[in-house]
Amino acid sequence: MSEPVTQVAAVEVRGVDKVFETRSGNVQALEPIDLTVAAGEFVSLIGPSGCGKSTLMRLVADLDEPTAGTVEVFGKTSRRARLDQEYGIAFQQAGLLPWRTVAGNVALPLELHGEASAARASRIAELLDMVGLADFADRYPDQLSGGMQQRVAIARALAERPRLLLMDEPFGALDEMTREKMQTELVRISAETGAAVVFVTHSIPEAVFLSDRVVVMSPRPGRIREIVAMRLGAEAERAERTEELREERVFFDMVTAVREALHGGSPIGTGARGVETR
Amino acid sequence: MSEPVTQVAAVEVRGVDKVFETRSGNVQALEPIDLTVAAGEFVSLIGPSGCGKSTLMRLVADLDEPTAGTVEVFGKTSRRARLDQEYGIAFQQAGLLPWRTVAGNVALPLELHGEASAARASRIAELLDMVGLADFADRYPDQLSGGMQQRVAIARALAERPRLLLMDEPFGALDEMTREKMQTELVRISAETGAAVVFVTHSIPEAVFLSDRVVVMSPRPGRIREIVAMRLGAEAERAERTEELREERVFFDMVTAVREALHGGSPIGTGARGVETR
Amino acid sequence: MSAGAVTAATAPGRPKGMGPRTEATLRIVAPVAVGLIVLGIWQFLVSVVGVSDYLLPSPVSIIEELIASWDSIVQATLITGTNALIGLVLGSILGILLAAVAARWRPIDRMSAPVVAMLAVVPIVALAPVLNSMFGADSQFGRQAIATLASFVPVFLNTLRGFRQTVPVHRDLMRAYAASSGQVLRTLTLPTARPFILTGIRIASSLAVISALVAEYFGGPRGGLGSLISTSAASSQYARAWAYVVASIALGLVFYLATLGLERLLQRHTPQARRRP
Amino acid sequence: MRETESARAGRGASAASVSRPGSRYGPGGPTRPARRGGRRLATWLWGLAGIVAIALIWEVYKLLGPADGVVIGDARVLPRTTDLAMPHVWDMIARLGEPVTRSASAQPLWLVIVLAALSTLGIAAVGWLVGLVVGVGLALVMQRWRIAEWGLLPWIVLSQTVPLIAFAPVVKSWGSRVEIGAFEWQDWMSVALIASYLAFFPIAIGALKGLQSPDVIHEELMRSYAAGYWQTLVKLRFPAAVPYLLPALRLGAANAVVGAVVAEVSTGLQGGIGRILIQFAGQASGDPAKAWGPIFGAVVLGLVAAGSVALLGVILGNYRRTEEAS
Amino acid sequence: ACSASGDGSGETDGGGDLTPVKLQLQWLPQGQFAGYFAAQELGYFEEEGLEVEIIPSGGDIVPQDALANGDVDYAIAWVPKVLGSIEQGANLTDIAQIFQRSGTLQVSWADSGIESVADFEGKKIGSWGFGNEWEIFAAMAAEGLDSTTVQIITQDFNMNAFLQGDIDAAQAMTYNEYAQLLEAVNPDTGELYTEDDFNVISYEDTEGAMLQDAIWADTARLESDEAYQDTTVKFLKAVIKGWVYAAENPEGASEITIAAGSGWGPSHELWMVNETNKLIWPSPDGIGIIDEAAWEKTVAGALAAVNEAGAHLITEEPPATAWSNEWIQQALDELEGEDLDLTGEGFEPIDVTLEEGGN
Ligand SMILES: Nc1ncnc2c1ncn2[C@@H]1O[C@H](COP(=O)(O)OP(=O)(O)OP(=O)(O)O)[C@@H](O)[C@H]1O
Ligand SMILES: Nc1ncnc2c1ncn2[C@@H]1O[C@H](COP(=O)(O)OP(=O)(O)OP(=O)(O)O)[C@@H](O)[C@H]1O
Ligand SMILES: Cc1ncc(C[n+]2csc(CCO)c2C)c(N)n1
Ligand SMILES: [Mg+2]
Ligand SMILES: [Mg+2]
Repeated sequence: MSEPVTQVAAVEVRGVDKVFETRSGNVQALEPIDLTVAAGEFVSLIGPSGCGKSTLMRLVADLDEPTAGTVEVFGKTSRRARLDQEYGIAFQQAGLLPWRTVAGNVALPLELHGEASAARASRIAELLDMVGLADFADRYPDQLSGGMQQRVAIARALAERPRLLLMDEPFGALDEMTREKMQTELVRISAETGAAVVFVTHSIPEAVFLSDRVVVMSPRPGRIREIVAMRLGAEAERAERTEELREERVFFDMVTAVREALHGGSPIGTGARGVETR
Repeated sequence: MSEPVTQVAAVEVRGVDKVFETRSGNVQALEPIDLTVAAGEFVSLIGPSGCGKSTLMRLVADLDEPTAGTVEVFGKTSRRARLDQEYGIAFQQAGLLPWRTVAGNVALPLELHGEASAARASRIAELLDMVGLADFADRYPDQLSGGMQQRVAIARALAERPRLLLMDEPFGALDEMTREKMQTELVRISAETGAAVVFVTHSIPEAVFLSDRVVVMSPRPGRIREIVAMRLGAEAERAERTEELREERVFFDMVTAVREALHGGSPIGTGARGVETR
Repeated sequence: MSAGAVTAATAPGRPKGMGPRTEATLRIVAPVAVGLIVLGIWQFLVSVVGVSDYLLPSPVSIIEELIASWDSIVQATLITGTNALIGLVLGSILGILLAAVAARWRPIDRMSAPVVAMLAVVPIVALAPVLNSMFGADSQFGRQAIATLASFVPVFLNTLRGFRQTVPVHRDLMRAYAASSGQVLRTLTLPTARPFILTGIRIASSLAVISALVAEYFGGPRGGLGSLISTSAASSQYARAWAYVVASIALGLVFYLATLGLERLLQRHTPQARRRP
Repeated sequence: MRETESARAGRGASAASVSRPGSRYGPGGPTRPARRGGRRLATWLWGLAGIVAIALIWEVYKLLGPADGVVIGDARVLPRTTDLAMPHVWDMIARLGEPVTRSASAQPLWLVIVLAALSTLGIAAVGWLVGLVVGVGLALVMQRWRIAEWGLLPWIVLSQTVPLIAFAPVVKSWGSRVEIGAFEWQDWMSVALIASYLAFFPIAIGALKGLQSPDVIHEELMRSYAAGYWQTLVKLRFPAAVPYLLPALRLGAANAVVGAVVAEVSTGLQGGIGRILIQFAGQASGDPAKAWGPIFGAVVLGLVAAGSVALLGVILGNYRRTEEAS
Repeated sequence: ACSASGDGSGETDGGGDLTPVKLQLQWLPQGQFAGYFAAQELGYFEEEGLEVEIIPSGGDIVPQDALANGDVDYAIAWVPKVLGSIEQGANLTDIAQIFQRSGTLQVSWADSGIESVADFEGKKIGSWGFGNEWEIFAAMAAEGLDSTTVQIITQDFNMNAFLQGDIDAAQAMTYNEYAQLLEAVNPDTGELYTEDDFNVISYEDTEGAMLQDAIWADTARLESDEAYQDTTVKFLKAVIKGWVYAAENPEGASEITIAAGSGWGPSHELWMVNETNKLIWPSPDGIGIIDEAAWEKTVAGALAAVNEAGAHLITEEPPATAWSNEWIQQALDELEGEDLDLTGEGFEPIDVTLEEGGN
């Protein structure tokens, strides 16, 4: 929101690969990946289940370490960036602490980093206002709907005004109608804050609606198959992505473009009866 | 599959309403509803969360009783139809018994209804073949992916060759790509068996892709707002709905039609910051 | 919960850089090492520091005593073990049956709640003398009754919980299949409750042994581990008393492992946490 | 059992929990207080009915059953019905109102039992506290270092198969040697120590489970906040452990009482319920009803101890929200 | 706990610091120990410059071990049990044999036909265990009976097992369990049982008789610790005075015991004091003097006894240090001048009527 948009890339992934050691042998989750996310840019990762979207995001967040390659966040190592709280993160499950109120949950990162209590209170009010939950500050997560919980999680991720937001299928557990509403909210919020976003999703329309660029990944071992730039982004400011867009021709075209990138040239027909990819 | 398609309606819902008595007062889940599903017809129910889709389906299945009105299934009371096993049913959660193998799960209804063991075995083989899981008969549910589990649940629902299939968001828990695959499968299977289907979903593209008619319901108390007939159904035989359809103009048009029915004339804009409808 | 499930759920907690093989080894080595260290310190205290062997016999002298009175130890272990086994079996059966009844009829559930709560807190020492009076001091039945009561409580509570674990989707399914209540019990309720029942039985197993043993302190035929521990201790034969204690620990361990094994055997296909392929 | 399935909460599980019907965000709390009060009363009444039913069964069996009980083969499967074996319910109750002995200074039996129970309660409470400290301490160590869990947990489980009663005299004897400055080991401390031996076990197991219970997602959230071990402990692990700790503490309280009574019997400590338990058991031949008094006392004591911990659960209600929701 | 090593200033008449002393009883407070409570209550210990703490024991406390471990200064215990402990390594000395006779009975129903130890064969014989069973085995050994020829049933704290027929012959102390029988209601008559209802075998009349309540002291300290020696004599003097008081004032001693925490009713307590007196008095050589013949008989019995698990109580003669009349004699001598009946010549038991329930 207030941070000046610097020219250094928000995320710089270079030659990162990841191998998990398991009881049944090694799993190559990612093959060397290169990806740059500019400051303020909205990038979605899409791909079949198990292709390594979450893994890639976790490497950026320094929740896991790459087997090879480097990850930089705003020019720092990912570890440094984590310690400096350069990013905010949200997962598919809202992951609210059930014993804390809405306000308490949003306050958590601020508390942990020793924010003074007065500053905290005003920041929380601001955040809850931003996600439209000002009236629910004293509710407990179990008293909220799924969509409201996710909004709290997003507010929490934004609490420390990060310049980068990492979101792993944050709307995956919501029903489609709530989901569309949340997408619209997210567009507004990310425009307001000016943060870069790395957004993992399974939904093509979602990726299309939200992103400046959509990174399409191939099945395991995860590679980047194609990066589809959204013409939407070029034509219109992100904040202007409204509900009407969803019914426009250009939207369907982009959806089709991503669909085809995803199916990667292979015939789309009913592969049928086959085993799932995961 | 082998049943002759009779002329009596598969489902006949007349003036059905439903009030739940709860501790905090009565909840009017459905306002009087009328709906007829023809034999062999594929009808989707769509509507915001809490609008009573599941409730309506449960009334048809005689898992709950209507407060008023009547439900007939193939001309019988819903209770009689349940006792006669006139329908097969599948839920959002596959609801497999975790201690039974894939084959054991599919066998469950047959066992319960005293099917002889030899006949059972051949029927199970047939069903697993139909859902493409012939090689997984001895696996346990926890060894399957979500999509495979749902296929087992569908095979189970089909076990007794019902002329009516009730499905409550059967693909709700799957990721979008698996989901599309399952939709294609379901189109094939329902064409093969010729069963009528009542299909609850949140997803407009899903409803559009699958259905002959889409029943759009309004928020609580649930009413039928509009029934959108799919021109797709008129133009093409259901079995011919292929992947390509998803990228065709007519598909997007139908999606838009249902979207608009769903939003029910109210301005689509960013209602934003408001409380969820449920 | 089975240890296996714990591992699966908390696998990420495995110390960094430790392979699965190392983990398997350490899981065995670590407890053995702890045991050896304790034994070592004990022996050191007795033989080097010189804590009187009279009060705290050294591990070595206990082992000697174990060998010396092997026959009578086996005899005593069998007596106590039989009582505990009978108690465990009876208590488990009673617990499961009563839980089934309580799960079926709400009034029974609500009425049994305080009674079970009371049974859960009654000290065996309090009950032993009156049970001996009620059932006769000349048979093992009083002890078996105590072991039964002790086993009953965890089995009942866990089973009752297990009977309540059926998920709505399964119940709906059964109703959709027009399944009879017997069929529901057989195909749904019992299998769902099984892990809970088995957990209850496992918890009960140690309790059964310890209560059968403690009950021997309070009357009845002699010959079991409890009475021999007390007799040996009363005549200051502490090494022998400890040998009987060791036997009773072993007995408790056998019961625990047997029920754990039973659990593993019957639960081979319990869904584990979904492991990534 | 269950938590393992939800630990990795697949999309299915989480979606299910989100769309579960119910008054999750209705006004106020989950249920209205008046209703809740009414239900609590009903619970008590049913419970009372259960106890009355037991008393009735007792009396009916006593009336109809053979004096020497029902013997099948060698085993007496149903008890004797003599006054010696099964005193009348009303005799047991009436006895509570009478003085302990004919001695002029004798207090009524119930008062003696209450005083003894209070004394035992105090000792058990100390034992419980020690058990709490030790149990939670062990759990912390085991949670922090997996190797410690592997090394210690089997022994902790094994420790409960040790016939504690065999050690009461040893504990008492060792204790009597402890004398540090003005501090002198008292006999009641031996009893409290034995009580803590029984109490620590469920607490250690429950606390370990609880400390390990936070979802992976919450642990990673803390990591993403660069929160240290202690911060994670205070903000995440302890709160998340509450639903596991409470039943463990309740069990621990019941165990502490049982342990205290056993140890009192064993060491002959004066003043507690264990002491009058053996004393009155010795008088049961001539005064059968009297022996039941301390038994009831011990049961009530256990219930009071467990109940006080349940009270703790009410205070910590906010930490149990997930528990109530499921 | 090693507190008797006072600074020696604890003179008899010196009103200064009292020497702390711990005495371990072998059971809960009751008339069996009336003399000690009397000495306490009547200030006899204090007069000797001692501050005595009387420690009762419970189910599992072994008094001689508490003494051997140095937890206490003196302990009351049965001779055969301590002989076993001595063989295991305890270093203890019997310094005063308070009970001159065995008070153990084996009680059976009058019509049971069990009239002597020889009749035990094949019967269910009750015993408390905890080392109280050696007299039975010794008596049986004298009759040529092996301990495996009977079924030993552990009695709990009361006589119900006997009253309900689980046991053919129950172990009973004259002063306690026998009274419990006489306090119980006979369901056939609605009245209390009477002595006529029972056959009573007294071990005193058998080869199995063993010496019971004795005061034990730490042998090593007796040899080397002068303060302890001094305290021992003073302690014994006070104890003697206590027991003499109990002999002459059973009612008073009974009340003192009740006040000291015995849970028994007045009639039972009085019975117990009275019966205990009968085990002590008369003491021809003076109270507490160990009769060598009785000692030898105890040792012989202990050597002969084998329990049902095949274990021996002792396998060899106890050391000479196991008993000594030195201290009790000195105490008796010092009390000589005072007007005390130290031999119980004039002792007359009283008649006690037991009431229902021992209350
Ligand atoms: N901790 C782990 N140990 C072993 N294998 C792992 C681990 N985490 C992920 N994997 C494997 O790495 C691959 C990529 O997993 P990842 O979770 O990144 O996929 P994803 O694209 O996020 O899938 P989804 O869409 O289902 O969330 C998968 O095959 C997975 O099984
Ligand atoms: N057993 C019940 N008791 C009380 N209220 C109920 C019950 N079942 C459903 N309801 C209420 O009835 C309404 C309709 O619920 P229903 O489950 O049919 O909605 P739905 O359209 O299936 O929603 P979703 O899309 O979330 O599955 C909701 O408001 C719900 O809270
Ligand atoms: C359970 C039990 N019962 C009896 C005794 C032994 N005991 C100690 S004093 C005494 C005399 C009668 O009261 C007896 C028999 C014991 N130690 N434990
Ligand atoms: Mg993922
Ligand atoms: Mg629904």
